[in-house]
Amino acid sequence: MARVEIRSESCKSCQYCVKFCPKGVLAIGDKVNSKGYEYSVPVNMEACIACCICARMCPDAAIEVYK
Amino acid sequence: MARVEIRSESCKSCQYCVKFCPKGVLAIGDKVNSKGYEYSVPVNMEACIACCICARMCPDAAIEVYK
Amino acid sequence: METNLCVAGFGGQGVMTLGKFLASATCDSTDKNVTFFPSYGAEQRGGTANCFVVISDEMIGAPLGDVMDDLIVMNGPSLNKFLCTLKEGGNLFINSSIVSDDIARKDIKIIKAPVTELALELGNAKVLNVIMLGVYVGYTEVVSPEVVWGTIESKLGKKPKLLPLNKAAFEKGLEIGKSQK
Amino acid sequence: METNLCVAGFGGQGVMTLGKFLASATCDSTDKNVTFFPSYGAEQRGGTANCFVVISDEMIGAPLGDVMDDLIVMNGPSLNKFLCTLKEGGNLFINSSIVSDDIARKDIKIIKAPVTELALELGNAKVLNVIMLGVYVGYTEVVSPEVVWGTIESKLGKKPKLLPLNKAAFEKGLEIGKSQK
Amino acid sequence: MARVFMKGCEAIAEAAVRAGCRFFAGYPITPQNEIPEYFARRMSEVGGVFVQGESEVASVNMVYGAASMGTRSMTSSSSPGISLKSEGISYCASARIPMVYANISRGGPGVGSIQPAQQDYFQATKASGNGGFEMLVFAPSTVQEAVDMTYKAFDYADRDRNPVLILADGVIGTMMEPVVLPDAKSDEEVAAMKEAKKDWACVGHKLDYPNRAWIEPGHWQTSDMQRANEEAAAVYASWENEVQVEEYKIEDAEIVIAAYGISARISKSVVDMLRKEGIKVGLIRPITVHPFPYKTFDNINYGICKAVLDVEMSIPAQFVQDVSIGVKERCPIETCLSSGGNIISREAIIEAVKKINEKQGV
Amino acid sequence: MARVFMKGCEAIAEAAVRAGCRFFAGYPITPQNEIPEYFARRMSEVGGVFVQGESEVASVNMVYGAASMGTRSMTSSSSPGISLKSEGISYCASARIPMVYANISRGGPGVGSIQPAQQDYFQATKASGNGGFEMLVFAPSTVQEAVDMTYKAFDYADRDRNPVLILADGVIGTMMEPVVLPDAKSDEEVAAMKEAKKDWACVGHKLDYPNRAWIEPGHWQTSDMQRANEEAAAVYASWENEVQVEEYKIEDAEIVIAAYGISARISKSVVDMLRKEGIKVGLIRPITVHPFPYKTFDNINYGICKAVLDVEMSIPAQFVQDVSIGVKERCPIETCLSSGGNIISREAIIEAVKKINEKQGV
Amino acid sequence: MEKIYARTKTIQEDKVSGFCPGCMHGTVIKLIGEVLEEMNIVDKAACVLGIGCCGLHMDYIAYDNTTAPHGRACAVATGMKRANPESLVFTYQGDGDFASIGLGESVSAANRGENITVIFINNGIYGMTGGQMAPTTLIGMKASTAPKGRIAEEHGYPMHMCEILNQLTAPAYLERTSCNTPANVVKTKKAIRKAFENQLNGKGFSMVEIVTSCPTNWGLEALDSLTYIEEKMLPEFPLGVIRDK
Amino acid sequence: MEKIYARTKTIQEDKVSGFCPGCMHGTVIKLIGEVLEEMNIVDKAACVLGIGCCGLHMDYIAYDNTTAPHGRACAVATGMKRANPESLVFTYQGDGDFASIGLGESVSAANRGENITVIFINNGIYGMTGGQMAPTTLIGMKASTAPKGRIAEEHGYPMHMCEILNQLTAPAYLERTSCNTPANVVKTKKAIRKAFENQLNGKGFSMVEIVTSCPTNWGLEALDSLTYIEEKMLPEFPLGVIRDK
Ligand SMILES: Cc1ncc(C[n+]2csc(CCOP(=O)(O)OP(=O)(O)O)c2C)c(N)n1
Ligand SMILES: Cc1ncc(C[n+]2csc(CCOP(=O)(O)OP(=O)(O)O)c2C)c(N)n1
Ligand code: SF4
Ligand code: SF4
Ligand code: SF4
Ligand code: SF4
Ligand code: SF4
Ligand code: SF4
Ligand SMILES: [Mg+2]
Ligand SMILES: [Mg+2]
Repeated sequence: MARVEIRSESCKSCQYCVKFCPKGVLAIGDKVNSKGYEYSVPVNMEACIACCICARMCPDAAIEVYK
Repeated sequence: MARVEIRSESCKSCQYCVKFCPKGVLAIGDKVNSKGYEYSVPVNMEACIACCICARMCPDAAIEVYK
Repeated sequence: METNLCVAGFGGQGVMTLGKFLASATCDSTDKNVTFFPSYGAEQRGGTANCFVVISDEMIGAPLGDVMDDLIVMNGPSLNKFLCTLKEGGNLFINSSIVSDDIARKDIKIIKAPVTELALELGNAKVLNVIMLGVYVGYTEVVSPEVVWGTIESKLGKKPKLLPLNKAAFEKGLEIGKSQK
Repeated sequence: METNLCVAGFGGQGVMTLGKFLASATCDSTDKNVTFFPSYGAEQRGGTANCFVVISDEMIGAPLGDVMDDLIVMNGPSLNKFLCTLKEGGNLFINSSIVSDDIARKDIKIIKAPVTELALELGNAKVLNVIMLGVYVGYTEVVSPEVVWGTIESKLGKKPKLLPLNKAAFEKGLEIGKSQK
Repeated sequence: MARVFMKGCEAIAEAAVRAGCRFFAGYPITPQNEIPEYFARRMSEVGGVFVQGESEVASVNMVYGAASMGTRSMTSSSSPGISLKSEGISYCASARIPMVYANISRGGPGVGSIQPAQQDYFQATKASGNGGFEMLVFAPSTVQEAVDMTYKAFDYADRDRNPVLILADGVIGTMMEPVVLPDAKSDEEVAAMKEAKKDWACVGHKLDYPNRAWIEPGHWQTSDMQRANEEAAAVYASWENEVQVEEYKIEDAEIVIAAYGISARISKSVVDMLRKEGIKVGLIRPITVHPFPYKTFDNINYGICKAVLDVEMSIPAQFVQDVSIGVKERCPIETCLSSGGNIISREAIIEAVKKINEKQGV
Repeated sequence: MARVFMKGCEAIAEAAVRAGCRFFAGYPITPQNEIPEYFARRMSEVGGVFVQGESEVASVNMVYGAASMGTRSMTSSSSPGISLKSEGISYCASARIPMVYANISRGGPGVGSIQPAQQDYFQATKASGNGGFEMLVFAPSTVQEAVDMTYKAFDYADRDRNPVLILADGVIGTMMEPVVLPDAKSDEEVAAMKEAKKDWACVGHKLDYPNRAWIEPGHWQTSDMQRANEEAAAVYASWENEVQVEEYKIEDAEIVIAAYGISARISKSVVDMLRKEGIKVGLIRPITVHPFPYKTFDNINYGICKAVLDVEMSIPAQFVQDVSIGVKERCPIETCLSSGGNIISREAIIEAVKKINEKQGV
Repeated sequence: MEKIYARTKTIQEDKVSGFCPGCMHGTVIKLIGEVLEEMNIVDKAACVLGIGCCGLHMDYIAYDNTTAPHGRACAVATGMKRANPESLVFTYQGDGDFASIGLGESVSAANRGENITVIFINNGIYGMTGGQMAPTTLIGMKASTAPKGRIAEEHGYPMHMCEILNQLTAPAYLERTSCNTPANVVKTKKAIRKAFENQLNGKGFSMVEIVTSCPTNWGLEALDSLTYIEEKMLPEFPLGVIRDK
Repeated sequence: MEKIYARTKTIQEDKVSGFCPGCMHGTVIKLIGEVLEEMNIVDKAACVLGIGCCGLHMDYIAYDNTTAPHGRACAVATGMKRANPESLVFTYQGDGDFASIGLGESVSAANRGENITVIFINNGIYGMTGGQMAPTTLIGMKASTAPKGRIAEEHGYPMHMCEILNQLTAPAYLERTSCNTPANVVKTKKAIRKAFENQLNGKGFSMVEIVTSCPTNWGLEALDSLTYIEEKMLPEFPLGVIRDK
């Protein structure tokens, strides 16, 4: 059982997490944060294996991973 | 028949010409120029072969060579 | 007569371009004095971006006034920051797609246009600024729409493919602007 | 009372050291004010070198005066350059080994010492400055010879081998200086 | 003459090109990046050279080199970058090399802030490097003026064989406004200007010792150095007639604002606004900030003038020192200051004027 | 207290060591080479650090770094090298970093001449870099004074968190004279002085955002930048009480010489010489050249004073501008100048005084 | 559930960086913070920021820092480290800062073997000032001061700082990494750690050159910048350990 | 009798240089003059002098010259050459000038491949200012700012400028020569000629690094300085062509 948490206010919609997640857990959502960015959201959390790749790739330290 | 001419006023007594002359033509004399240097003089001009080594080595362009 | 306009929004919303098009058109078509003054932070993107356009019959003193006649607001934070600078009776042009806040001031005129949505409808999120420019020109008639369009046309000269889209955006804006007079 | 001394010669003749020994000895042994001021060109060697020593009971204004009480000249060019600065009645100390020129001025005292030759006689061309210092001190008694020697001794402290030679040089100079009073 | 709508930095660069500038070297720094960027695009069109130097130090020295060839040359920067150029500028002044440079100044000291300021006044007017040299320093308050000054600056530089400084600020540099551009010098004119310098420029001379070009930023002999400084001082003294200043409604002014550059422009509009309210305000605006128009302050009617108000975007105030030399205690001097990149506001000036008006009225 | 016979440069360096200076970085330049050379020998004896920087720019920034650690730090140079340090000095001022530096100035502008001069007056007192910051600037006229000022400078620097400049010249730097050296701070005192700065110094802090040391030579927000400048301006204003000046026989003076540094020393002896001839001369010698002792000029008896004679080793004259602000046209100002490495002579001063005396006597 | 990847505490909790979307300055700063935490040396750290976008985070890193004049970070770090050898002193500099205006300071500090660590961010462009040419700009790459792209004849070739410094005897460790893939991010972090360890062990000058992106001034979307790094930057700037002694 | 070795006309007839006895600055300046005369390009020459003892002859060379601020000769030369491409522009710089304060300007100009010639005089010391340490000072060699001699741990190692510049792509020609023997003098002259020819042929940056002496600050008699070059300098700075393209 694994989980990621994304601080939507920190996200800048670069999509690195989306691209590199090996399990397709993440996607850019359609909501916009206060800076005007459409932030990343988990769309398939069950698939998460807590590999931390998304978190490692995030330039804005927006992702934390739990297991 | 060869000859070197030394501008005594330019000479600074470094002895490079003396050291490198293959024929021992030159030596530091005992006269002092207006800057206080004991300048180089030919002491064995007959031996000169006009190889120009002395002139080439002279940092102060004090030597000219004739043949 | 001097008109002070402030255009404010996110970086990336074309705020500077909007102001530049307007100021440039004024220079091209009138004898008026006009200044355009951009205000940047150190960040290349993501910060707030705003610019000031002053149009005047006389010499322009401050290219950035303390009190605005007109204010174009493209996002929420800018509204908070600049609303207080709008003079009594001034015009507030607002991107109603993003700025949902109720506006407390009752002493101003409010012209709303959902330019983000409209741009998406036109098929390109980036033209929101051209729509808003249309709204502003349509409402204020500070310069003739033809001249403004001429300026847009010449600046886009190198990318003729973009012209139809921009034309549609500008006209859409004009329409909204005129309709709210 | 203020005494202005100029020491002038080639680089390499120990002109600066002469001046420094004298000034330093004065500082060590008296309550007088004393300054030593060196004057260099951009060249490291071969240029003219000169220095100024001022000894005074009062505050010293200019560490290099316009008018000299005493002048020590170690070579020809320096004589030409500085002779005119020597005041009427001043003392000219001259390295007679090198400076053969006749001295036209009759209003000054001339103390001659063939220090270059003497140094060579002593076996080391470099001590010519110490001989000249001896001459100067012996003649003027501006500081006691013992104190000057003490200073030389302490500065040469690291090279005790050189002491006997320098002692001989200094005494030789003193002797000449005293003899010409 | 058609007016075009241009950004201050770009207009300065275009004016330089039209004046015959054919060499520019510079290094990026906000808010003047558009100057090198403009030259980067433009120089190839006129057969000129643009080089992005590896630093400000390198850039100013590239200009020292290019101008030593007789080529009209320019560099620019903003506050901290100007400090780095100070040794090079001092060399140009010492070697009597004509060149033009612009400071699009920003908040300071240090790296400061990138927004417009007038914190470099003393540096610009008193000591743009070691050695006490002087320069003509022009302070534009509109883009048009920046254009005209830059264009003219090259003539002054050549005439005096001396650097000329355009002291602008971030507002002038980054704002756009309509300008009328001066005529471009023709290729022939540009060539002739270079040719005229060939006696002293390092463009090559026949083997003949006394005729070789020898550019000297210093002198071994103190007497030569003193003579060089005396000659330079004579040139500086000749600038008495170069002083430029705008006097605006000072005849009957009860309060006279003293300001330069962008502060003066804002102040001028304040004068008009306050006059409408019946407050008799005037303005003295030095156009050359060096030499400074001290004498203009004699034209103030001190019988009625309650105070001179120094308006500048610098804390601590600097310009005020020259103003006070001009005023000579004939009336009080008040200040209205902003700093750190905050553009002085009309409101603040109005408030400052009114405060004087009231206080002194009592 | 025993006097020792020392060269000015070495005495300055020794005074710094005794004041607790434990970091020096510098780059060779005549006539101040003996400062870095002295530190090179001396620092290892007291556990301090000497670095020969690769340039003046690097050196001043090494000092910026070392002083950011709370270590008493110093650099020095001569005229063109001082220009190169100007950005770094401006950073120190902006970031409020205490440090001390010395300019053993020489002829200028440019590379100038290596002999003593006073051509850097404006740079030292008005603009040692971009941004309008100010510093305490001390101008010694004897080696003893250079020692005492250097020793004290570190205290001022720490107190104000600001750079302090010792503005000397090649005479002070290269001459030897007897000095009495101040007591050396003990290792404990040196450690305590460093410890006292640990709140703001970058010596490391526990992971706790607001407590980390953050040294800021600029500010993103213009409001922060303005506030920083206002705070600095308040410090500068507090220096009113720091003004130091020597008045010498001015009560009855008919001619008052104004001079600083070596020129003042030479002038002082001229005063005595002329007094002996019955000419009533006096001297005003600013010891701090910034802040400048303007008010001292009020002490001149203008009823009898024929003229103030500005004596300085700079052409064009610079110091004279501050003198004239002090004199306020209450009497004429004449100048007696030399330049380019020519040390002003007593004869020239005497002649200048006599000229005034005669002319005005008629 | 246990937190297995936590946001580094060295970045202030409630702050968002001023970096553009996808800019790897953020990535590297995060890695630095993680290494400092893991090595438990946050309270020894003294960071010298160059001038450039790197400075955009100076107000929310939680360890001591100062900003050097543009290009002079290595000189400032030299002063800091020599004055306070107990500190872990590192610079964080862009390519304009380190390799153009600061080239003299950078190479000289490396040559002296200063016991400092340099984190050198090579994004091939001047980010903060808006896209001017850097010494590492690729041939053909457009820049605002090279409107036709970098031309070898006019501008010369991209500079390889690792290789240049490798000509010097003193440096202890020189490695070039990138942050364009998860594997490279891990390698970068290791390299930073190694460089810090070297300093603690008194080994002298260590540098990690990190090939990153500037999506904004490259005119690319963030994702496309990853491709650009892979296809253009890395062939010119090959990754790997250049020196490890 | 025919004059077969004449004093170069590029040195003023009646002047004696300010160099110390045996200083090879004189030798090199003579060689430069000879090459200019032989190539018949004296009237195209523009020499940029660095600051150092090299400047001691500026008032009696017969061709155009200027003095650059200390270290900035390559920047000044860049401006001169680009503004007036017909000129033969060369710098003449010492090791303090070229490799310490001017390191950034030197490497950057080389990297741009400026079509200039650098004559770089490596005498391992600051001559003019009286013997301070240079970047090329040998380990153990005493200097006034390194009273115990250069210590690797404190000062780093001597810098090899030819080898560093050889890391750059642009430079056309890099050779290290000396003037300590007649054969080396001949090679130095050839190298200078080649460097000038390269410039006339538009080949770009050429540098001749010449290992010379500073008898005065080395504290040696002139003749002994020759031995020192042979025994100490040349092992550290091996002679030869490093780059020729
Ligand atoms: C002395 C000086 N010159 C120029 C600048 C302007 N400046 C700020 S950042 C920068 C370049 C930044 O480029 P780089 O070092 O590559 O960092 P990046 O932004 O790409 O991360 C420049 C030139 C300055 N602040 N100071
Ligand atoms: C900006 C600046 N810094 C320092 C100096 C002082 N200076 C003159 S020559 C020199 C060093 C000369 O050494 P080098 O370049 O090796 O030449 P050399 O005398 O050995 O031939 C220095 C530091 C200066 N003139 N300008
Ligand atoms: S931890 Fe791994 S699997 Fe889970 S979301 Fe992140 S990248 Fe995907
Ligand atoms: S990597 Fe980070 S910033 Fe980028 S989209 Fe994902 S959460 Fe947002
Ligand atoms: S030319 Fe040759 S042989 Fe003749 S003196 Fe010179 S070195 Fe000797
Ligand atoms: S080489 Fe020249 S300077 Fe040296 S001794 Fe011979 S002639 Fe004299
Ligand atoms: S401009 Fe470039 S380097 Fe700077 S934050 Fe944006 S992407 Fe990063
Ligand atoms: S000091 Fe050294 S480099 Fe300078 S002239 Fe003398 S020997 Fe040559
Ligand atoms: Mg970059
Ligand atoms: Mg050297």
